[in-house]
Amino acid sequence: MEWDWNFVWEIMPTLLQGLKITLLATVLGAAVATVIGLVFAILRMTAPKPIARATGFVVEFIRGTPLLVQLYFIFYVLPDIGIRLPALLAGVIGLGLHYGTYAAEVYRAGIENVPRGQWEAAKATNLTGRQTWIHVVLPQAIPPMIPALANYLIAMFKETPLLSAITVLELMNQAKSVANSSYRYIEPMTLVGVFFLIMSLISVVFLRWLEERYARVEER
Amino acid sequence: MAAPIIRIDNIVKRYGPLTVLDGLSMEVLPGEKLALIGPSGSGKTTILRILMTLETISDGHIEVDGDQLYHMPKNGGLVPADDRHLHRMREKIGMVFQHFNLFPHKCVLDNVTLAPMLTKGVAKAAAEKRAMELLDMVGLADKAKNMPAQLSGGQKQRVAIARALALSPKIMLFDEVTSALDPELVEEVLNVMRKLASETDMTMLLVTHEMGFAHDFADRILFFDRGRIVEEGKPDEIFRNPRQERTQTFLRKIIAAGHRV
Amino acid sequence: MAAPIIRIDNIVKRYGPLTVLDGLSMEVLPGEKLALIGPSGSGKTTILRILMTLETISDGHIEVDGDQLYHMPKNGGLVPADDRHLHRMREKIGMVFQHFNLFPHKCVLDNVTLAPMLTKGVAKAAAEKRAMELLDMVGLADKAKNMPAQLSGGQKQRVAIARALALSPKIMLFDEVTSALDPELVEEVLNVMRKLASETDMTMLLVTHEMGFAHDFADRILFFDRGRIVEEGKPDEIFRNPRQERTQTFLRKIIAAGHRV
Amino acid sequence: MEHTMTDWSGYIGLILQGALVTLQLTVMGSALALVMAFVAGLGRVSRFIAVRALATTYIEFFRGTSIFVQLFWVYFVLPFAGVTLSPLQAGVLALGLNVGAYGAEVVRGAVKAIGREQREACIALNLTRGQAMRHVILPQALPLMLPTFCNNAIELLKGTAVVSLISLTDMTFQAQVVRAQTGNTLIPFATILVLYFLMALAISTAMRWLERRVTRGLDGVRT
Amino acid sequence: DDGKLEELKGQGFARVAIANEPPFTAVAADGKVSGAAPDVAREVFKRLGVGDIVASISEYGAMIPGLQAGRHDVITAGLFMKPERCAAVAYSEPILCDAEAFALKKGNPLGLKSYKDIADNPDAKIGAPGGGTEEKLALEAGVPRDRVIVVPDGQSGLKMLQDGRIDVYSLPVLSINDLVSKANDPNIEVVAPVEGAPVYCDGAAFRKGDEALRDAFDVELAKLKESGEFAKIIEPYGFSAAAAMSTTREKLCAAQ
Ligand SMILES: Nc1ncnc2c1ncn2[C@@H]1O[C@H](COP(=O)(O)OP(=O)(O)OP(=O)(O)O)[C@@H](O)[C@H]1O
Ligand SMILES: Nc1ncnc2c1ncn2[C@@H]1O[C@H](COP(=O)(O)OP(=O)(O)OP(=O)(O)O)[C@@H](O)[C@H]1O
Ligand SMILES: [Mg+2]
Ligand SMILES: [Mg+2]
Repeated sequence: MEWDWNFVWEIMPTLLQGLKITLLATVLGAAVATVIGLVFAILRMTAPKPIARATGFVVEFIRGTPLLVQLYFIFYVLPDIGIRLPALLAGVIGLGLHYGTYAAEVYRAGIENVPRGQWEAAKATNLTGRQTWIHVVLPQAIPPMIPALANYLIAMFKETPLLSAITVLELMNQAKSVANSSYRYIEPMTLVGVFFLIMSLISVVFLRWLEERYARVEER
Repeated sequence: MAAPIIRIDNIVKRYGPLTVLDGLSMEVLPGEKLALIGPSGSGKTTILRILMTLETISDGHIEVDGDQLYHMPKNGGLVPADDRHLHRMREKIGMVFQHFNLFPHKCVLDNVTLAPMLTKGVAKAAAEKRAMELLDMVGLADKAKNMPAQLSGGQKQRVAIARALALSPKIMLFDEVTSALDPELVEEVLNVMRKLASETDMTMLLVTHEMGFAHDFADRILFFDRGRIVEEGKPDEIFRNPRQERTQTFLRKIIAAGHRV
Repeated sequence: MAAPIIRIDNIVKRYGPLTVLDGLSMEVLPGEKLALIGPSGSGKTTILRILMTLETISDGHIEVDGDQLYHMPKNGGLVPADDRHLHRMREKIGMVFQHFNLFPHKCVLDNVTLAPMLTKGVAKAAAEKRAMELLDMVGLADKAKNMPAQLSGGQKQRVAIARALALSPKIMLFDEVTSALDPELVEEVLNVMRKLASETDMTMLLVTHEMGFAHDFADRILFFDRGRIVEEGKPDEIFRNPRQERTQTFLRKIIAAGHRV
Repeated sequence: MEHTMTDWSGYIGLILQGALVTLQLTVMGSALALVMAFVAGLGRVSRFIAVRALATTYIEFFRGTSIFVQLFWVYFVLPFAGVTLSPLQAGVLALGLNVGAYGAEVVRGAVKAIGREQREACIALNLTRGQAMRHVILPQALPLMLPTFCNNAIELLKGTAVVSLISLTDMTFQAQVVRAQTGNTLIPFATILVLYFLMALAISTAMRWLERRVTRGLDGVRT
Repeated sequence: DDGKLEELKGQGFARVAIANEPPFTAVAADGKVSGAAPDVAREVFKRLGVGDIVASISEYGAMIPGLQAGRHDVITAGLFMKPERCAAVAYSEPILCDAEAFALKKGNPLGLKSYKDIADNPDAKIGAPGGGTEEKLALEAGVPRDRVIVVPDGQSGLKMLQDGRIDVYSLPVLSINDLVSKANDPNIEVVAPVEGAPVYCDGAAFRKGDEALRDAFDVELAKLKESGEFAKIIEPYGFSAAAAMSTTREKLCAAQ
């Protein structure tokens, strides 16, 4: 099989269409993960014991099982109990839930990394619990989290091909569809690899920048 | 003689199996300057942290300025204090830590104004005016807009003192406030504390390994060992004629290590 | 008079735009005990680190025991030293750090025997015998099987000294070896160093803020400021009659902070 | 659905066969990943620029392109270059190389985290770089790596689900087969969810045990 | 030359790609692979002197690349012959023939009888396997891409139909019948055959270059057809032997 540049230009628009959906799913998934992660983290750290433990179990369960199977579940099993989500929405929820469990760990680590002395200084200056969170802990906890969260954003981006299992026409699915109807596989699949590599190299630069920007908070 | 401002009655502090304070009692008079000295691990920090309500106590009672610290009256009896009670009691007490614990994301001025504005509802302008006075007092008025990371250790600690003073507590607790500092920077902090001791009638409790400073600063010295007060008295008594053997050994070692008394 | 064992010739050390050592020259005689004192940031640590080849130098030459440290002869000229040359030169020098830097995953005995066994191929039994002698010398023979985490700071530092001695270097460098210790523990380390100074003819360079100890320990004191040697002389001269204004101010501050001279 | 007497015990047996394949992939993939993690991770901190560049290229390439594309290449494109691997080999290779790239960063991070002070102590004791790495740095870095390695192993376990792309009869694939044959979605998928979770649990339990072993004696050093 | 056949004889088995789609393929609870396509392949190979087949289930999309990459020796999966495919692989003579069918909601609310009907109804969404014949037929009839949903497998397609995510699910008649009978859902009905859609036949697909093996296969296949064995194998699964025997590769590959 030989590489055919004409074919490459022919399929480019279709693949770019797929890339658009991939990016959309990533952005929406990230938004869901950010919020759900915070909910998980707060439940685990502050809720009454039984709820905290139950949340812990759910988080561990989601983290321990493949996203692919979870997507099947959301898309094909949930309708049995009357929840019928459009494919993209189901995908976004799946991604969000799965990566939310990772985000929760980042939040927890970020908050635990605020030195105990800061909590104590807040107490010694008689701040209330709420004031301590808002004025002392979160402003210090969030910036160092940002690179780690961005890391998961990139990981999520690379897992979007799973959405093809639930009929979302993202990049990988478009490529497969193109390949199937033309019986040429190497070009579309290689292009997908190249797209991923380009996006990921861009994001590496972006990450370095984030890390530098936010790692300096302490020394400022 | 005035009534004690702090009355510690038979308190016990345990960490798991380890008993750190074992039925400790002591009293502090209003305006008194007290130095707590003793070997490492003897419980000096613990007693300050308990007074600042950073720990809980396993047993006993503490009265601060006429009110119970860890308890509050209810239906004629005493019950464990709730958050509101603790919050009210903490108004009377301020603390300066060994590692400063400044808020690194806020400038010097904001470090000092944050608590008055949030806990006492002081207006921003008033809080900043008072903060500038205090920063001036500790010699750092020109650093008001700096971030803590831009300061030397000694400067940080002076800001921390100003921050604690901004709430005008009746009692100030100092836990080894110079021991994380380069030797050259120790003096600037001690100077601020000398000024504070001579110019205000605040009650002060000081934990230190600077025997010379303890001697000059304190009205009374408490020597701790293994969670108990082994010996107490005026500085001259303790340093020149310690009665207890434990105190003698401790002081001998400290002196041999090159500290002036 | 014997030839110098260390000859530092006009070295320059820069960190980016910052020049830390600016054309420093000095000589050390075999067996000499030298104390380096001076304010924070003056370059004391830097010079020790350079001698230990933990840094590179920006310019200048250093001769140790007759050989160039950072250069080696090649084709009649001098070229930058390669790893093998540095490896050979490091045999002559040992260093003890402020934070001990023991290997936390190895027991005390293994900490001491590791380097002799690996770098000199000493047999295990012989290395252990020598290690036990050294541990005995620093008073820790009974802790040989303990892990570093189970030791106090003073004990850790004594192990670190034994570890450095195990390689029998001609020159020992000590960088503020007591300043990370609780005051009570300082003395046990200084005692070991006193013994070392009096019993061996090793050349020793000591950076310290313990003026009293520097006075007793050193044959000669170098006072550093901003990367230069401002003043040098016998301990009594420096401490009793410092000629330079900078030295006087420094010593005054240190003394005010409660250190004995 | 009740009209056929579905032989569930038989179909669950099929899923268990798939579980065995998943297990094989996980174990062998982890082994390869571990080797690659150390090779590339130490390569990243090498003082030779060529070695560093090689390691960096490997890491960025495998972290950058998606595992799907990598599997596709290993399975469908590599044969054109004359390398034909069995599905299991292809799966192990792709997963191992992919996860190894992530592991390499863990190794590098842990080695770096064993701070300057320990390195300097090694120089002062005149150890060579190799000796320092082997006797001082790695033994301390290992406990730091383990928790992340545990996560990576679980990621790899989950990644095995995508090998159904290359017709490897892993657990997810078998569940699909059972689903097609029985017309039932819930039972096969619920079964494999539980199985995956149990395997993940086994990995983290084993890692915790290992962690306790390698950190013995270090207690109280790292705060 | 017969190198490939000798090679298969030597190793004693042929590697066959099959689909996860009854009744073309069936997997028993004990894991044994049967179904019309593998059964025929097994029998022909046996006669060729290749003792057994090793069947591996594959996605439709992965079959041809797998064949090209030498992962399988042959595909027997209901991969219908079409001119473009004939260009990509070397087909045997026809084996399994089937028309296209629709599964849709009881009463066919949108009145869909052909791919053209779907194209004309802007609300109608069709599900079909990615890269399959049905997807292509729908696209060729003018159904826009965003109304042709690529469905990973039969059960998923049926489920999506039941859940109202698609209005039509299109597969060969026998596949649809098998799916619908397994689902036993009174709300689903079948339209078969689809109007205007041709009858398609699959063949065993070999790699380009393995024509010798393909020819040998054809010889034994023809004998099998003649003896009546062929009908015995495929008719229990619902396929018509007569249909396969009434057409040829040449016709099917030329058809447009
Ligand atoms: N959070 C804790 N958990 C367990 N033990 C603790 C804790 N905090 C303190 N301790 C123990 O309590 C004892 C007293 O500690 P404390 O910090 O009060 O001593 P100290 O007199 O301040 O010593 P130093 O001079 O070293 O600061 C010590 O044995 C210490 O190990
Ligand atoms: N790695 C480095 N990068 C940049 N600057 C450095 C570095 N190490 C040291 N310096 C700077 O070099 C100067 C000299 O430092 P050095 O540690 O030698 O001082 P010192 O005399 O040992 O001080 P101290 O008494 O505080 O230990 C300081 O200004 C310091 O900030
Ligand atoms: Mg203390
Ligand atoms: Mg220094």
